Amino acid sequence: MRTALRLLPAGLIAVIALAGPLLAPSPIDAPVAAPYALPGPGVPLGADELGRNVLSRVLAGGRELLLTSLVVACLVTVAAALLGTAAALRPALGRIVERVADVMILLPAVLAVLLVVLSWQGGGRVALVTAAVAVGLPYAIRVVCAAAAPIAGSGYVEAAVAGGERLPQLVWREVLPNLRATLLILLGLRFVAAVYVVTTAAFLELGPQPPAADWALMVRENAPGILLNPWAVVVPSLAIGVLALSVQTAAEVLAPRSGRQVVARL
Amino acid sequence: GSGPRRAAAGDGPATGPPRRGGTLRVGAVGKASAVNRDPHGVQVNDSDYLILALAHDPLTVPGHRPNVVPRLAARWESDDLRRWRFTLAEGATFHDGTPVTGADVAWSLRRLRATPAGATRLPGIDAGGIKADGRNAVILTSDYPNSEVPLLARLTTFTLKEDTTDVTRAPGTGPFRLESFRDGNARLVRNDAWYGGEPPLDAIEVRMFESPQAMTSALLTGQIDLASNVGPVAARTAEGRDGVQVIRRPHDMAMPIVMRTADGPFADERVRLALRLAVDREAMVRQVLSGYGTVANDVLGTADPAYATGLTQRARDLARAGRLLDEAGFDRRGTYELFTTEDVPGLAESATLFATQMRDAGVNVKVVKQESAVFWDRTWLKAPLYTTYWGTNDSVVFFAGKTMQSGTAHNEAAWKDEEFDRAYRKAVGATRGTGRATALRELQRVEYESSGYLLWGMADGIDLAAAGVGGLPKLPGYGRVQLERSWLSA
Amino acid sequence: MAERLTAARGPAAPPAWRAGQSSASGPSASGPSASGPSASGPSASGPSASGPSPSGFSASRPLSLLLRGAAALAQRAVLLAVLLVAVFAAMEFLPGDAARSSLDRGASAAAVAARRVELGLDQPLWNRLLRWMAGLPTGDLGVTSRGEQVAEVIGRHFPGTLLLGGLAFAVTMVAALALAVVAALRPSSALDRAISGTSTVVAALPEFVVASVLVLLFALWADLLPAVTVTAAGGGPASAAMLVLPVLSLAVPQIGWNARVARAALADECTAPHVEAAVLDGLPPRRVLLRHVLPGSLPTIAAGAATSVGMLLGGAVVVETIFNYPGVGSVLAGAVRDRDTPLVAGVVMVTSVAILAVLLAADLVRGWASVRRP
Amino acid sequence: MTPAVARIDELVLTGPAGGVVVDVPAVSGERGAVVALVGPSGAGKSTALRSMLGVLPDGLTCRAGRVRVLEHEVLGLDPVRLRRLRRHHIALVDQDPASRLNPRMRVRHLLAELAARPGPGELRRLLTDVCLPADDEMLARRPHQLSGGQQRRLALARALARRPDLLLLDEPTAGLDPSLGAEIGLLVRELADRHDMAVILASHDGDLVGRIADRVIELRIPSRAPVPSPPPVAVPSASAVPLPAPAPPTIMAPPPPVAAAVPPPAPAPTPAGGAASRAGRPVRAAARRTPALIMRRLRARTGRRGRTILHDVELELGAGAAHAVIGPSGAGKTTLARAITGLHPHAEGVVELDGQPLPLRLARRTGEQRRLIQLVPQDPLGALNPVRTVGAVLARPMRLHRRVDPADVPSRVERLLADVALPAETVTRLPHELSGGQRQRVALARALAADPAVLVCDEVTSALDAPTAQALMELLMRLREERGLAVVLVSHDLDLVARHCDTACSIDRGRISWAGRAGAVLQRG
Ligand SMILES: Nc1ncnc2c1ncn2[C@@H]1O[C@H](COP(=O)(O)OP(=O)(O)OP(=O)(O)O)[C@@H](O)[C@H]1O
Ligand SMILES: Nc1ncnc2c1ncn2[C@@H]1O[C@H](COP(=O)(O)OP(=O)(O)OP(=O)(O)O)[C@@H](O)[C@H]1O
Ligand SMILES: [Mg+2]
Ligand SMILES: [Mg+2]
Ligand code: NI
Repeated sequence: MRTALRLLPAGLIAVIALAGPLLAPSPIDAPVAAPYALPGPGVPLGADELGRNVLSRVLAGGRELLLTSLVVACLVTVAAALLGTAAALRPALGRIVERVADVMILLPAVLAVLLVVLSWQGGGRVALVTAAVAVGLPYAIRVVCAAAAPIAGSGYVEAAVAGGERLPQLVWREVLPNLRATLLILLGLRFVAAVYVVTTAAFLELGPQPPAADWALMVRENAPGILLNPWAVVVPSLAIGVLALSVQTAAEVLAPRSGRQVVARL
Repeated sequence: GSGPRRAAAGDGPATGPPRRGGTLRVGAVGKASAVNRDPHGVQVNDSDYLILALAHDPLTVPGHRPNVVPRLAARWESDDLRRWRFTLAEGATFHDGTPVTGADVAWSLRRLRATPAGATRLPGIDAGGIKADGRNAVILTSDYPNSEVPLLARLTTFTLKEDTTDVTRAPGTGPFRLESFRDGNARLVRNDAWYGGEPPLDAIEVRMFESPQAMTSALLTGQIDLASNVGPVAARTAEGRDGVQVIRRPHDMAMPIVMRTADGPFADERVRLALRLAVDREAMVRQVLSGYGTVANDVLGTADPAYATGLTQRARDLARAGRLLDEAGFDRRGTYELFTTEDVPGLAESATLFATQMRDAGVNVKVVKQESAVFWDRTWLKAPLYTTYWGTNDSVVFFAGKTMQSGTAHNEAAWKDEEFDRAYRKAVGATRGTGRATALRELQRVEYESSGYLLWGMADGIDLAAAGVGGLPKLPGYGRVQLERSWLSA
Repeated sequence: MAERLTAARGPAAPPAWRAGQSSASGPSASGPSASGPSASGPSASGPSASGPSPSGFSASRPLSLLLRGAAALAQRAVLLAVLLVAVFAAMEFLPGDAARSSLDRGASAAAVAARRVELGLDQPLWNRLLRWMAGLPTGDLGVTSRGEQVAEVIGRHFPGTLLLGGLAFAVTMVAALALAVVAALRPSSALDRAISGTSTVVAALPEFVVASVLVLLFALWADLLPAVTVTAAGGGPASAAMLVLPVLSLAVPQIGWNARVARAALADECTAPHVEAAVLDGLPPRRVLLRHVLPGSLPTIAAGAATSVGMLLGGAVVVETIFNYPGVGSVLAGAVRDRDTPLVAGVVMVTSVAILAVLLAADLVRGWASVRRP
Repeated sequence: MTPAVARIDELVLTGPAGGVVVDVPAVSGERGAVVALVGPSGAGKSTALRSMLGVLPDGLTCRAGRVRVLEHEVLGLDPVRLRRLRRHHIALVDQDPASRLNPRMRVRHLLAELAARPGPGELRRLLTDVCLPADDEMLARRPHQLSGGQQRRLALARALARRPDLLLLDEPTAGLDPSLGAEIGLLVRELADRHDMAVILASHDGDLVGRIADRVIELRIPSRAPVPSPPPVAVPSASAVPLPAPAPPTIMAPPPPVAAAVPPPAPAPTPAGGAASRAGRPVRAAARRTPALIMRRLRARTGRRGRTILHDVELELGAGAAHAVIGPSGAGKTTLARAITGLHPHAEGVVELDGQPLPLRLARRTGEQRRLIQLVPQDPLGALNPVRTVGAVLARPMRLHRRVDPADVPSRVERLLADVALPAETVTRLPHELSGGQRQRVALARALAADPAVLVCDEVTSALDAPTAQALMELLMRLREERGLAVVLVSHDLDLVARHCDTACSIDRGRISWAGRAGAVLQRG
């Protein structure tokens, strides 16, 4: 019951994101008011750069973003969790993984996204997802690696090694379950970061193309008019934030509770 | 529609006689990575051009009517439209006091001609065709009769001393003298000895801004006095604020849609006409430009005194557009990509709205936004449907020669039309008079009927200024840099 | 109660707690002697009771540290080289080239070709790369497509970014740690939830939204702070107040991100038995947090911080543009747009060095905090 | 009589299912008195001690609980006062000190942060009190650079550092050799006598309890949770060892304060001779074959260029044989055990298993080689993954090494639990929900689940009461007989060693100082 309650906001935002296009009061690409008109009758959130209904576009703009970013976030988190812990367990492998990751951290995101998406002509969403994963992975690996290092040195991992466990089992059974909090946060943050990359791609004219409504794209397109109609920027931004928040809560609620809790209040 | 209200009533331009003195802080857009201080180089940055234009003089400058007025060249004449003689202004000197000679001008023009884009800047004029004529004149010889040579001498015909090596520190001839320069920001002080008469301002400080938004914020918080070319969104933001004037310079920018005529889905003249009839020009101006613009009629060069006002203004006629498409056998099931880029504000938006409007005519247009470098490399001059823009509103003939006559390298729509070419040749080859007027009318009629351009409107140039600034330029395009008569009230 | 204790065992109490017992041998043949040698040095020599121990691990320490440092540096240099090769290749991949973008759009094909030759773009990639790299040791980073010395361009712009990024980084770390610690002190309280929620949402806000809102609030409405940066004659911002908004815009999303990471790392570490022990020992919460929880979660926090540096420098591109801040971020954006490979590579190189330094620091923190078994 | 510093009037905890898990009888401790809690493993000794700090195991519900410490009702005391109480007046030395010492802090800081007057002199005094060398090198070490016994003593020193009014000791002598245990006993007695502390300790070390306790309180496992008796083992005499009959809480008469003068009560009825004769058979059986495990010139260092902590140790062990390793704390027993298992990274020498040379680095050993030698580590809490249930922990080696038909795994797990005398419901527990002795047995069961050829036990009975320890030994005996399991038993419990092992060696400062028949260890003193 309490679980259901905590999941409610996440469910709600997911429903809005997925079914939003059906709820939109007016078509997403037809101008209905002056550009950047302030909220008024018929346009509760005002109008965007072309005078289109911000509410309609907000309702319509979550689906693609939600799905793309979710896929990216999950891929990055899972891959980083596996690679990062493996790296922590096997110093030799770890050095290679970390050095590769380091190189990629140094590469500015803009350049990385450009490279992947432009060299993969016609890759579309897949190319974007690939780029986002490539950009996000090194960061995530570093965090996981750092978090896993103390556990890799713990007595129970040693015992498992002595018991004959191989790397995959060590990763999967011994280390990962102990990184629950860090991994869940990572998932949420990777989601946010994925949104970021999608926005960056939009910045490079590589992401969703107009007139598609997309929260990330809206934030960017309407930025010049933020002083005229702040809602056109703030609402999609908040939608992204709330979405990230609910992804996070959902992950926390749904993931199995295990392990000892914080034993005593500090 | 909801047209823009006029500039805030209480804060009109400063009135009264020009006052001498004061330092004007001007903002201009520019990228730190693209700063270029060579007067004959490629000026991507507004800020660089502004600085150069204040410190150096071109031979001629844009005007209202006529659209070419004297500057360093006091007058010009030609008998055959091939051999043009430009006489320099009386008393023109460099900032170091030495007089400007015909040799200096000729050397500078040859230097300009030798740059990679020289051939398009001075079309038809070879280095050999540039000669000093006495102490204070220069002669330009064109390969063909060209009445537009004075017009070509606008903008970048900056004069340096003969055999200058360090162009960034070379003295100019302009109304202001460069005092300091750093990273695109400059301070210029009055040139008391300027041949055009002493400018009222003591000094001008040019500040480079990465984006129009930053520039607008700076103006609104009083960090600068003049923000040049900020765009309609900034204008609306500034409207109604105390102490800010909004200056509109009509016919500043053309953002036509190019339909490829040589081949592809738009090769049929009827299809092109259909699209021109399907677009809702009023809505485009209202939504894309926030009303800061005027409806146009598919002919480029709207600010030209010779612009054909006689042609009927096209308006939306979906029924006729549909009929035309049917006649042409246009495939309405196909999806047509409209390429665009975000180089200038409003360009991508115009494409988006255009695509929406085309749906009403049953044409599926899909907007593809491209990064600037990709756009210019892959799309421009090649794609069947794309947006383009021309920032300086030059003359009808200029556009015809540069982008439409069959021989030009920059024929954006790959348009070839015998009739048009003939009219063009007649127009450039004709001296002022009725022959030229008829040719120009003919040229614009053909362009109106069958060129590859869909010009739905013209964007206003918009500057913001603090209330106390007077004498600001009103001309479109690069006319905005003429700050030598501006002044500050106390 | 403590007072009473102190009184009872005041200076009057015998100084040695186990008075008289330490010398008693009694039945304990192995008492002190059993533990004595275990502490003595490399001794095969016998039961030397105590004294300084010239054991291996303390003697060669400085030298091995130095060697390790050198090795780490060399490794980083190789990384950097790999990256630069990647950047060169990446730029090659992109459509368009510097020749075209440094010319008017009207330039003819012949002019473009001539310009390509002039910029050396007609040379194969490897040639250009090697030539560029050969100049590195002398500090020659090549020439931009507009003919300026890359090193000069960067020299003019990088200090600004370093200042901006450094300040933002400092603000980020202080704020994020403070928030995480405050939240961790009261786990699953309303405050904890509020901090976690806000930081997630804030982390999702793009810099330019934060920047625009800040400008709106503090510059346009309240008129407290300058909206944009005006460059002083020296090249830096004209006043310190001009730094406030850019630093905040950069830091706010990163604070959100780091607060989350730090909070999670603290939560994971809080489950460790030794933390429980510290709590049961009655140590003050702050001490438990700082001495027992934080060191264990420091590697994760440091990793988060290290990744933040990359994002801060990335965010600088946007923030510098919005605030017109004179920095290298806007140069990079323009250079990518113009396909100006030497400039891009140069900027990437200096930012990489900055990032690498922080990554190295993060690695050191991890090495320090990791517990290696004997 | 002085008023009680601490008293538990009642403490009844119930499990999730509602059954009573812990039922602590009345306990009280006064200044100057040493009170001992005894009872079988899992009876609630540790729980009782921890309750005096105001903590109850999470997952259990408190049905009735009244615990007063220094005029404070500690259960539900407000956090600030509770903290102050813990900081200044109560100190607990936990049962598994290894995991409870911050691995990133040096001895110096571990002591100083709790010391009432943290000066260098005080720190040294503390170390001397617990028989640790009081030199700078020791102060600069981190917990993982200490042996198990040293860690325990460090934890004790930490507790003493704040000079508490109430000292709670959970198995203070577990893992310490007898003489050191006696030394610690003396220290505890003296703390009570001279410093007027109230000491409550939980211990299964009858010797210690007999010598120092003023009062003994026996806890028992609530009847709801009967401990399965170990299944009848093949050796007939083994079944004769009865499990302790639950006895009512007894308060014994306080023994005279000079504890050392009292002869230790004989803990087990079995005569030592019987054990020797039983142990005789496997030795003879093994002698015919090549020895299962051979070690030659085994050396170990603390680091690649570190100090040598094992010098040329030699060992030979036949299949089915049991070899004991004894020696003072910090001698190198654990290091030896770990080196055999391949866990000590800086070891050199020769190890052979069944005539095959065995790499000394674990990474070079094959899965099968790893299975064949299993270690039960000294710190069971640290060696059990905090998020995996007992059931999962035990089932894993069976599945991993495919020694058991997958369908049979659950039943085998159940059998294994019964073997080590743990109730079947333990399968769903997590490590921190177990008592110290239960954890130790889980760790043993895990090692056995792999069906090894050589079992290396590092202090496996240190947290167990004598009958349970006895039962475990019987189990090992049975396995030695049935499967030819060879056992290396690191222990300080000389009785146990004498009764259950064939041969023994003593390690001192990293060298074998003595080797011979196990029966002889008692005579050696
Ligand atoms: N990394 C290390 N650095 C320094 N000394 C170490 C290190 N590891 C172990 N030692 C020392 O090596 C000695 C042997 O340790 P070991 O754990 O083998 O002792 P033990 O015989 O098992 O003692 P106990 O009975 O107390 O468990 C101890 O004196 C210990 O302090
Ligand atoms: N969180 C928990 N959930 C369920 N049962 C628990 C929990 N914590 C402890 N127990 C159970 O409570 C009982 C008492 O545990 P406690 O640790 O007090 O035993 P003990 O007397 O110290 O035993 P030992 O001598 O083995 O250390 C055990 O049966 C244990 O399994
Ligand atoms: Mg216990
Ligand atoms: Mg040991
Ligand atoms: Ni007190």
